[in-house]
Amino acid sequence: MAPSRFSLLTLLRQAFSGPPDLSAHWRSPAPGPAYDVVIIGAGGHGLATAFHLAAEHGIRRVAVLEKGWLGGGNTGRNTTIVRSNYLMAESAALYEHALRLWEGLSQALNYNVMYSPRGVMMLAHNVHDIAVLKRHIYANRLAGIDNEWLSPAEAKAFCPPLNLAGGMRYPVLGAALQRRGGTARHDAVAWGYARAASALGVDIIQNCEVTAIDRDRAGAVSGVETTRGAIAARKIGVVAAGHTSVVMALAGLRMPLESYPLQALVSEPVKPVFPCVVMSNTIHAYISQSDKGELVIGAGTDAYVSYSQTGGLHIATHTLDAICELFPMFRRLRMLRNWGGIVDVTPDRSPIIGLTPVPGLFVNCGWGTGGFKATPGSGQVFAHTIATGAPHPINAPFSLDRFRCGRLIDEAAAAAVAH
Amino acid sequence: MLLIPCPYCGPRPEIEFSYGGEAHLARPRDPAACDDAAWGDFLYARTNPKGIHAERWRHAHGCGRFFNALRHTVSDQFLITYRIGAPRPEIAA
Amino acid sequence: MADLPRADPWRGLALPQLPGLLTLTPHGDAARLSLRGEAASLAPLGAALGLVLPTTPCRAATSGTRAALWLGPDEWLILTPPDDPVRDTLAAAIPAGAGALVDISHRQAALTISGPAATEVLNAGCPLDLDPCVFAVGMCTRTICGKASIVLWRQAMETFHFEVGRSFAAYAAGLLSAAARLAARRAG
Amino acid sequence: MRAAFRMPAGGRIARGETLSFRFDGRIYTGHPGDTLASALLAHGVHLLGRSFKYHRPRGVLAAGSEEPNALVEIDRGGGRRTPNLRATEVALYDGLVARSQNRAPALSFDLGRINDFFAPLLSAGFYYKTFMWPRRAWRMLYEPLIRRAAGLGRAPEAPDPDRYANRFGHCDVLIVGGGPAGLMAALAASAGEARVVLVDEQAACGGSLLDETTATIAGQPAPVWLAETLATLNARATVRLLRCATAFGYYAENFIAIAERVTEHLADPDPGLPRERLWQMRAREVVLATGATERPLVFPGNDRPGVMLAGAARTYLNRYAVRPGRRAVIVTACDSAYQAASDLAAAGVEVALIADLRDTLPAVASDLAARGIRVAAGMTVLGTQGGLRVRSVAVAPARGGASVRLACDLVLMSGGWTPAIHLFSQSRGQVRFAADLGAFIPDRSVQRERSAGACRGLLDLAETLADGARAGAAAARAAGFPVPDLPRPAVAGAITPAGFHLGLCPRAAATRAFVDFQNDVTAKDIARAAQEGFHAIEHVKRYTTTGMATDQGKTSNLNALALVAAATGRAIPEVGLTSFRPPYTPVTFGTLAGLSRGALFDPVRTTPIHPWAEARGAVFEDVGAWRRARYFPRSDEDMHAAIARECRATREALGLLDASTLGKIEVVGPDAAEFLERFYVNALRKLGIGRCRYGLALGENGFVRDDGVIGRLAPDRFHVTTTTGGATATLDRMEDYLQTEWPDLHVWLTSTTEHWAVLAVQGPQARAALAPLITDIDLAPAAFPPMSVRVGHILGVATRLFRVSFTGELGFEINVPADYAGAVWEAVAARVAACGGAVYGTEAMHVLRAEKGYAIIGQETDGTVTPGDLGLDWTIGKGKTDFIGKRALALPDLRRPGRKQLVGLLTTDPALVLEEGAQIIAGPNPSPGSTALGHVTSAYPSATLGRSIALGLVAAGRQRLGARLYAQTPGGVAEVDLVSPVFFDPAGRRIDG
Repeated sequence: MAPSRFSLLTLLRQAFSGPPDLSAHWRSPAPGPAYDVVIIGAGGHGLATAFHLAAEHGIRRVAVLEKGWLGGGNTGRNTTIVRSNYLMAESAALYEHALRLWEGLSQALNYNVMYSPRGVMMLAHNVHDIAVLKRHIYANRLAGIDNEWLSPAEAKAFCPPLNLAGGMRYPVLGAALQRRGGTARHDAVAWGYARAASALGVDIIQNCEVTAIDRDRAGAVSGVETTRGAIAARKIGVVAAGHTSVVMALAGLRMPLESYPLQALVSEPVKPVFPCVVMSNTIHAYISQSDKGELVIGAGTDAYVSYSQTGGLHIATHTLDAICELFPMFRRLRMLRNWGGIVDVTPDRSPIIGLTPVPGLFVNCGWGTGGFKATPGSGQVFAHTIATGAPHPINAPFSLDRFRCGRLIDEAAAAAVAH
Repeated sequence: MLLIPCPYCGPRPEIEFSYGGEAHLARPRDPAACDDAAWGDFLYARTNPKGIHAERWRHAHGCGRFFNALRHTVSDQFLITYRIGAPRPEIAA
Repeated sequence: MADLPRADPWRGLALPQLPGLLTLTPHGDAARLSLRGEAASLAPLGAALGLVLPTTPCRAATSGTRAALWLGPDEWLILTPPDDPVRDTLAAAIPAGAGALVDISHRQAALTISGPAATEVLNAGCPLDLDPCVFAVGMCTRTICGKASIVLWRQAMETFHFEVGRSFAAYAAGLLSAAARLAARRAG
Repeated sequence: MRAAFRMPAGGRIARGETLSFRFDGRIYTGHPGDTLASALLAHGVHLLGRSFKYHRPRGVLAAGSEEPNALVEIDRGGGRRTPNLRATEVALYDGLVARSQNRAPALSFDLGRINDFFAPLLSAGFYYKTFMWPRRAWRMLYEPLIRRAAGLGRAPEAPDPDRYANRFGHCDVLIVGGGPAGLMAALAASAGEARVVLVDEQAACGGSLLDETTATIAGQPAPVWLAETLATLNARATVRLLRCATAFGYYAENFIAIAERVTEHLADPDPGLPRERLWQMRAREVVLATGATERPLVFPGNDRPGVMLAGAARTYLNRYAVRPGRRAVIVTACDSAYQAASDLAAAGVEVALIADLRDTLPAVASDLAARGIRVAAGMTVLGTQGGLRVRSVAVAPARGGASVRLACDLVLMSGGWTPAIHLFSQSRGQVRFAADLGAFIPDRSVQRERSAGACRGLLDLAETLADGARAGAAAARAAGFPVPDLPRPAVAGAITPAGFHLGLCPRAAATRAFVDFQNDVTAKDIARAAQEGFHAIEHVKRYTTTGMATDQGKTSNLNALALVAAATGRAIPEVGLTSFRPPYTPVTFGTLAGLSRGALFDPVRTTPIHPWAEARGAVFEDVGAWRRARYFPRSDEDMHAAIARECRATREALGLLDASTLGKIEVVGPDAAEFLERFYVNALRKLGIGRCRYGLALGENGFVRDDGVIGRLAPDRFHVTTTTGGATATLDRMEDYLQTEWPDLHVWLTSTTEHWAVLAVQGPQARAALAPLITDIDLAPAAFPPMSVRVGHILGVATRLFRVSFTGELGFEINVPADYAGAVWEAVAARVAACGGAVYGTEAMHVLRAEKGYAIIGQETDGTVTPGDLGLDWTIGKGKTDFIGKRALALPDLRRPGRKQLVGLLTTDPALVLEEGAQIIAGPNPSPGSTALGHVTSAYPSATLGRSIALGLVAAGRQRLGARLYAQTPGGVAEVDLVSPVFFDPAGRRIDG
């Protein structure tokens, strides 16, 4: 169907094809006494895990425990970038797995997550950047992942606001473009998974903080204590993002994680002006435009470990001077909201998805600044890991013990690319 | 921007400092004597507490000295700073 | 020493001047020494300079054209005229193994910034409280100016000695010029 | 055009001067002191904008920064176009050009209005449930349509020519808000020596006092008291008044961000002035006197142009001398609306009815009744009628009974007042719900802060003034400045705004009863969200977008909370409060970026040789913050020709490179050798004086971090070089270990990177070229062997001369003090030319070292590479028990066979130059998803070898030497043979020169 053939009326006819359903998106049950699996953390990853446990592995006695409101952590605070053009084979496999799921997620969940493959463009500002990005492109090509090199002129054509004027401190020497990359509506991802999981029998229990992890004589997990009572379970999956260290400490584990505030901000809404996602790792700028019209801008993390969801002003100002340098016409736009999330960062900037030394305790964490894009894939492989007791081939390399044998997956060091 | 009490220069703005991560992780005297697990834990395992954190800071754009601090990771307030090598002070949350 | 002329790092850089408000003067052929070590053992060196090495944080001691700036508990910046013979005797004044003296004369470029607008211009990039009650005459410190690391020493109420890494001179000149341009005109 | 609604007298406008301005092309007039909103209202223009979703006609609701409706675009020309500005905040100047937004083709006739009729479709959350089929339609069809519909104003298309400034500030007492409480706080706090800063977002200080005509303070009319107070404050040297300045962010340790609008109100600003200035203010003590915002009532059609907050009407009347209408109906649950009614009536506006939602009328009602104004209790409002302007309003008894339609062109409403706790909440203070106000107020402060006046729920003027004085004095004392208590000023003639109503008006329908005006969120949307299971207020906010518009929900948040509470059968405190985030009002990107643009965005570091290279037409590249000469093309040369010539000259005769950016560290002290022994993998303890050694530094994870040359000048003194990029990090790591791990070592570090400029003289003629310039160093091979260092003079300048080579040729690196480097360079360059050599740049440097198989940190390494991977195991000191990274080298994965190792790669086509980053694969036709054996790290055409060369990291590369593999090319793959990485002079004889 050629878009041009659609009129507003056909749009409306389309719209009516699914009459609005006004029932509650998810049940809000009281905690049951026992479940087959307890997931700690009702963010996108936790809810996706629960959904796949129920949908693929037939494990429906699942509780997802959330100390606040579902999707209220990093799922609802990130800059919604989706891409899979990672350098390391292990990372690329994981994120590409997720990207393929993104492509059909709205239909799979019968919930419009507004996945919008508008293209993710990474800018090169110096000779070293060019080599790094081309290494990505070649590695991705080999892995069957789309990623292509654009000349400055091609980059400008793809993203007209780009500043190619001479005398720039950081000239644009080219760009790597993943056309299938883009954005999605972050809240809708949490809500869509919650709705679908709840429909399959998963209990989503909000305002329920885990205060202890119970162990049996053998040391295996036997359940959790919560602010809403004790819950028995032989399998516990921790998907607590920035609070993973806190939860794992309940099981006596010290994790290779540090939690940092990560800031993001949006401008006032304006008419469509920015067609894609642009990332510049050299000057730390990430920008796209939401369907509502806000420019969505990712800033950096604060330097220090913190659980406060407010970072320093200098982090935001540093990001905005970079944005204004790349896009000088945005200088007069105004920052509408600036917020922070708590990201859990591993030493090699790659996630941990798998088993722990405690029998029955599984963990999915360490996504750092890049977890949102992995949500569907992360949930699916983590569900597999919990259901079968062994990692899926895709998440096998992301084991906790890699930090003891030295088999790091150092995307950051290798690519000098934030993610 | 935090205001960090440098034990030498007094309270100074955060951008003058560099963060040194968790404190009291002394490098083993004889690394060869550590097994892989112990070494991995020394390198990578962190307390990462939600609460009082013992951490290292360096007044990089000031006096250049490293020092330890106890800071609450929710309020980000500094409770006390102390010399590198000194034991962690007892302090109520 | 050398037959060759010494280049001025500020040459060719526009430095702002605001009559009655702000004067920037390149601080020519300074000789700079980085002194590091335990203060207790370094008294002889101070004596050789004709001053007492400051041990109070962020304080400078001067003796005529010589100055010793406290930069850290084991670090001082020694400033002398380029041809000051004392420089050849200083190393010998350090007890064996008690410290390090390194010639960094060419590492930094210095300006004298003076005038009623000096603090306002500096505060465009420097986050310190430069109120004379807080950063008093005679105080000095390493700090930040914009995206450069600097050494700042208040020599008089409205006079600052400003040092920046040699390769940052152009940046510093640009930043101070921009700040001065704005300080020049007070908004209505 | 005549301003028909302007009063003949009164107000705070300068009538003497007339300003003309344009709105949607039409010319109007106003006066200094007007806002765009007041000037338009003076002309009877109420229709100022269109709403976000339904494109409903919208007018002016408020008079300040809380305005949700009246957003306009201001165009100052030359790229100075700003969208989404509030007409209520835009100070009028002569020639101002404003346009309405989000309408087509015209504000009065907007096709987007059709959305309103499809409101059922576009209700909250609708998007999530449809637009999913067919699968590609979202991206291809629906999203583009929705995006086009969304957004308010247009982003500017041209780069912003304006300047912005930054200022770090400090004070003892910062007072936010220049209303009655803030002014009293300033008076009290500045009675001593304390440095006091008073920040107010408006052009004039005074806050609610600017609207005050009836009240007296300390026996004087409020305006007189205000003028005298400001005069007193201005006279105090310790006080700084920041007007047009919005404190928008409250961060840790009393760090307050303030956006000061410097030229926005000027018709023809001095181009040298910044448009705005960011103040980053650190305050010992803070007084928040941010006032309160009036709440709308929620009923159908409460958004029509002509429906206004009662307090705003009073502002327009008293401050701007503008009658907001001819015939007003007032619906209120708060006493303050009576003051508005009284002032309007006095100004000749007919007040048709005051409909009070409360059952019992306040005392003040009788005064108005006495003046013949109809006042009714126990009423409600069911809706308004009208097109582009309200024509009538339907009111009825709250408990049932017939409704009546009252014709009017103005409906004033008041649902009570909401304390502005945004900054307090940002400071992480704890709030509590005050049932008597129907609002949240500050409870417990976390930082050194105190709230005063209306922002903590004290709405009575006398109370507010006294509270401000108390807070100001307390703040000054807490900051260490003794000040006396100020006497409590007597107040008369002011009405205390008691009473409120939250949520939907009784009997009113929820449809088109707007809560969030700008985002078109109705009471029905919120009820529906609750019905769909969104009970957490954050969920409701995100699902309906209430409170997420550019007004940040200043007028809507509490009504939204109340509606959720009602829909879920909970009390408001149980529903909770959405967190307040910076900024309080939107802040210009440019203001936040400040001075940091162009050359000031990031320092460009250059060496003392830079001017020479520039004069010779060098092509530069950025290496970290440094700008280095990449090559020196002659007029007829392209890049490759230039580099080939530079390489050939160096191999055949002589080359000269500016290597000044190399990091340099002077390591001094009795334990210096011991320290370096621990820091580097190499054996350095026994390094002879005058000798050098290549040094390799690892991280504790065993991976290569940096390398360089370590020269021993004396038993206790070393000259250590690092990579250009690794200079700072290496020095920092050294300090870290010395200060925190090995404090027992007596070693001191000093960076000399910028003190020493470095001239690398490389090639067979090196000795001959330098000999005439250096008198006191014996350059003879026996006296000055490779990997040694001498101290002497070149052209009379003190030098540290290293005999080192990064090219494989006979080579020297001349270290001279930076200020002399230019002159020395000129002389050496002349000698080089005389010897048939050439100056070369970083690109030739890369080629020359690659021909020798020398790895470059950051090119051959990427943070995952061990010394063994690089074939540098030989550098590791034999029998060393420990060094940084040694333990990790014993980890299983770092000893794993099959790790990627550095090899040479020769394409079977000698003309083909591979691309760096190309993957190495076993076969010509890799199946998708197959993994690589490695990748190309460096690739160049080599003039010396007359063919292309490449280096790469390949799994078990050293075992595969001689094997034929494949490397990716832009079009496909190319055959490559694995060879030793040393392409040139494998025996290494040339270094001996």
